[in-house]
Amino acid sequence: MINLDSVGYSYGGGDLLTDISLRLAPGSFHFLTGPSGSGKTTLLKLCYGALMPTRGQVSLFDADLRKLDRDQMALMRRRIGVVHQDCRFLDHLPLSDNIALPLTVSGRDRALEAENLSELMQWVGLSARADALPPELSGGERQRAALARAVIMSPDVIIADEPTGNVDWEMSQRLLTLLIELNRMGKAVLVASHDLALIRAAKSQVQARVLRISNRHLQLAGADL
Amino acid sequence: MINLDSVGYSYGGGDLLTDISLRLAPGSFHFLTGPSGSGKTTLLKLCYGALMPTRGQVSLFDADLRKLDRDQMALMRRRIGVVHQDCRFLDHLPLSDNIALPLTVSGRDRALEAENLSELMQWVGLSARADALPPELSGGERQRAALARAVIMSPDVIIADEPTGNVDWEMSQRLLTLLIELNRMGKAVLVASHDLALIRAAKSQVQARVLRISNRHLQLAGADL
Amino acid sequence: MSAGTIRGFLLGDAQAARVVPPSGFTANLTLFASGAMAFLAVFALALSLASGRLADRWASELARSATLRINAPLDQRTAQTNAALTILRQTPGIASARALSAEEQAALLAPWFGADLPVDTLPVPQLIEVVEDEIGYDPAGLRLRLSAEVPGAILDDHSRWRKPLVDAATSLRRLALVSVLLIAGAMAAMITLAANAALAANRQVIEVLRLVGARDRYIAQAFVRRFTLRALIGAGVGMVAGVLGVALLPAASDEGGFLTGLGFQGTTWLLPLVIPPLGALVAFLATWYAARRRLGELS
Amino acid sequence: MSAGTIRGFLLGDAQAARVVPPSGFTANLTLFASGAMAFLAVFALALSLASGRLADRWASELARSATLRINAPLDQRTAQTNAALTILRQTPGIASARALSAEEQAALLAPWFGADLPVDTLPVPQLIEVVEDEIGYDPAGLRLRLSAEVPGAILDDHSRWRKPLVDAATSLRRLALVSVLLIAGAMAAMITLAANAALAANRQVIEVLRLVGARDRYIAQAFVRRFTLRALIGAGVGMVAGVLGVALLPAASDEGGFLTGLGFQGTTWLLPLVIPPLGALVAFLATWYAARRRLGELS
Ligand SMILES: Nc1ncnc2c1ncn2[C@@H]1O[C@H](COP(=O)(O)OP(=O)(O)OP(=O)(O)O)[C@@H](O)[C@H]1O
Ligand SMILES: Nc1ncnc2c1ncn2[C@@H]1O[C@H](COP(=O)(O)OP(=O)(O)OP(=O)(O)O)[C@@H](O)[C@H]1O
Ligand SMILES: [Mg+2]
Ligand SMILES: [Mg+2]
Repeated sequence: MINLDSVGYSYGGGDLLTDISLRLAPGSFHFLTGPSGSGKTTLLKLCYGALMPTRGQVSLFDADLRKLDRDQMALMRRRIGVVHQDCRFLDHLPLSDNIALPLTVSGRDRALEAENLSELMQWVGLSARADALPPELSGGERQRAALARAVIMSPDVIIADEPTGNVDWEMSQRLLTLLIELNRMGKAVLVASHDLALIRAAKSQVQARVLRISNRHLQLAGADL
Repeated sequence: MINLDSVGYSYGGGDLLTDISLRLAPGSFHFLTGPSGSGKTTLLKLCYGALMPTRGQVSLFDADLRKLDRDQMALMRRRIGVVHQDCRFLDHLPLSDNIALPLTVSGRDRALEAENLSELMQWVGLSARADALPPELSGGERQRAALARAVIMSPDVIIADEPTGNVDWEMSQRLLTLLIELNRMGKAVLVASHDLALIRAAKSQVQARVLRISNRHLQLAGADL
Repeated sequence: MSAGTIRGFLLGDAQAARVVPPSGFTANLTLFASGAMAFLAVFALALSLASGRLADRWASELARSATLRINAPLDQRTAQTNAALTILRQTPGIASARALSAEEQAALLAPWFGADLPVDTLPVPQLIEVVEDEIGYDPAGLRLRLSAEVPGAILDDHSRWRKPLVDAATSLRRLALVSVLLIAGAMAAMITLAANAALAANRQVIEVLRLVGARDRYIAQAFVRRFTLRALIGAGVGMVAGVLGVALLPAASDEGGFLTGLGFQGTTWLLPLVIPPLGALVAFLATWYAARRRLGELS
Repeated sequence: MSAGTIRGFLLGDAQAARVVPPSGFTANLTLFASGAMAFLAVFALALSLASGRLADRWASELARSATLRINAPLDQRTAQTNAALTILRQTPGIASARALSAEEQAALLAPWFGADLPVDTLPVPQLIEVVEDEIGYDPAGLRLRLSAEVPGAILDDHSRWRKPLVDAATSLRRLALVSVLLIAGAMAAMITLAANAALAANRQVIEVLRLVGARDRYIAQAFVRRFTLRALIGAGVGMVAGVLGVALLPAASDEGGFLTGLGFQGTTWLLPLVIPPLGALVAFLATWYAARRRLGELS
């Protein structure tokens, strides 16, 4: 559904990424690792169209990214659930409204999804905080909320940047289970993470490919993962 | 140097923390763990005076927190290096100016500390990014910069909230080494972290106490850590 | 903007409005700026109308300003008067000329000699009232011609001293109109800047909305509506306050008839009603422009 | 604020100034708002000065407005004139009274009868010029007394029609002064709001500075200085533009001598120079207040 074809990217200085090819097919599960500053977040942004590649071609759902206008781009975004590394929210709306925001902006009736929403909040352990404002949340609570917001629309692709950086081991297992379940429903999942233990745990439950950015190229990680 | 005496805290609802006593003596090294949302960040904020306890007493450098006016509070802050969970910077100043900010606001001559600054940036692996603006940094780079800013003044106490949540294993070892080195110089160090591997690694190098927030109380963690 | 956009804007979308933080200082700023500007605009408008009336009145008094005086022995007076009237009627720039009757002359002299003056027995000159047209005549040329043909005629255009008054009133009106334009411009600029400040302050809101797939139009609309409503309310309050202020000004009494009051008169009281919708329109365009530009900037 | 604070503020601290983001829309807003307000203030000031001069001039013309006319046979004229003068000098509210000489009367009548009028041979009444003092006299009472003692006297205070003019000019001046105050108030409010908006937008900056141990004064000063400088520059530019605008206004010619020009005259040209420092002072106080309050709010 998302295709990167010999993509290169540079923020202006030297090249950060070169000759990257990646295919996120329905039902695929990818992990992305690499040292800090190697370009993981950058690669994810290329995948969901927040950055334009300086070389190569990116296609979202068989449409060339370059040919999409802003409105089409917005519609594409609704089919991709994204968890940002620095989770951002609308600070004036309570948590439940924030998690339901993708429904709101796409004009869906929230009442119809109410059950879905409360079930999801239960799963990520935020039911008790539904009325809290985002600035009142702890770091881990924010990450869980960001993940919940990313999956509420049941998007075709889920892209998550360090979704477990601030949560404890037990909670990271719960979040992983959520992602695996969605993956089994046929969604494509791409997760950037430093947490090798989490990746190992995932590999025991699902057929996941682990990619590694090294020296500006994308490689399959070694057998130790 | 920092003393919490049967401290309790509540954000308005039920009590979040009760009857917490903690003493950060010179040369001490503490880790703080606990599930997400248990109150780790809250406890750290009580330690550096960003929150007033609802019960009990906090004293910073032998002064009662309640009796400090805002100016005295600012002076206390200069003796405590803090790494926030969500690292914030002045987005319009280059990274090197941001790391040197504590020197600037305390009126110290930056030229005298230039060598110190460049050595520190080298250690956290940010020399190449010295002129970048904070929004151009990767998640891990921000965390390292926040730690560098916290220690630049060589403060008496260092308090860090998840300083390694977004960096890879190798880099987290480097950051740990920095903290251990400062601890050996007599600074008190308090680190909140989910990363059990990191805590185990630390315990092999330094005499660290591992605390755990559980059921609103502070306990010494079990022998497995 | 399509008709659909406008309809959507007017009908509104409660959900869309909520995604933008409700208050903040830029909100107060917008309210206040449009209020203050509307208030000042009402005053400037009042001044402009009053000076316009003033200029009109002075101009119309100027229109019947010149007098021709025929100083001649009684037996030649009628002949010279007729000759002068003929010349005047031929002179370009003169709308009409009319010899005053004995009664009119007596009335004019009454302040000096009382009402019972025997005009006929005195060597009182015959007066001719000269009414200029819009273009006006050339007094020097007329005097030359009169001195040749009507030796006893003396042209007295002393009332021309009112001309500078009319000029002054006209320039006062121009000043007031310039002020109205300046105020409207200042309001537009301030609302644009306030909208931009709000958009800049809500950068995170915009990013979040983008991330979850909101269209540009959806985001822009939420801001535009809020600013338009604020400008409308602010300008409405300012306008009402301004009108009250003008109404409370001490009205110049009409007895002089020379300078009219500074307030509004008759239907011109309705004129300030135009200000709030105009302010809202300005805010709408300013915010729409600012939002589209800013949304275009943020990738 | 101590003297030390002021010195520190004036001497400045390049480092401290840098910690606040340099630009942003609130900056432009402050510049523009103070510029526009200064511009309008110059106009309002000019209007106020001009209407003040107008009121003064009209008031002084009004001062020698009344005329007493003595219609009496030639032999009684001198006696009645003297009697009238005596009464007038005793009347409260009259500053002076003076009988016009024959030449003066002839000059006044010249427009009517030409310069060669034999005043002595005509039943021309004696005229007395009456100068009111500030309080003014009571015309009805005076008329009553005159009719008893000087039967031929007729009091003609027709020039009182100028009174509404003076009233109008005075209320114009009041309006202009009110506008100046309104404009100053609007400027203060807008700068306060802009400062608050800037402080709110820079919440993160304040938090970071707090975290690294900056004192409130240090933080406040960085904002205050920036806003004060912006207001000073904005008001300076607006003032210069306003003065140029006033200078370019078509001046009402002086020949009428009735309405003076709308611009400044003589040393009043220096008056607008007060506006920029005043604007800066307003900005200084507004930002200082806003910053202290906001810093107090954020724990
Ligand atoms: N907007 C930008 N302008 C310039 N350089 C940037 C920008 N964003 C990121 N960079 C740089 O590009 C490099 C890669 O950034 P990226 O965020 O992709 O790293 P990452 O692999 O996600 O790292 P981390 O694990 O620390 O999050 C970093 O060195 C970063 O400083
Ligand atoms: N300002 C606030 N107002 C109300 N509740 C708050 C506020 N800040 C935090 N909380 C709540 O207090 C609890 C503890 O928060 P805290 O940030 O201390 O947790 P934490 O242990 O640091 O969690 P994490 O590991 O996820 O960062 C959370 O449930 C959080 O939602
Ligand atoms: Mg990253
Ligand atoms: Mg925390």
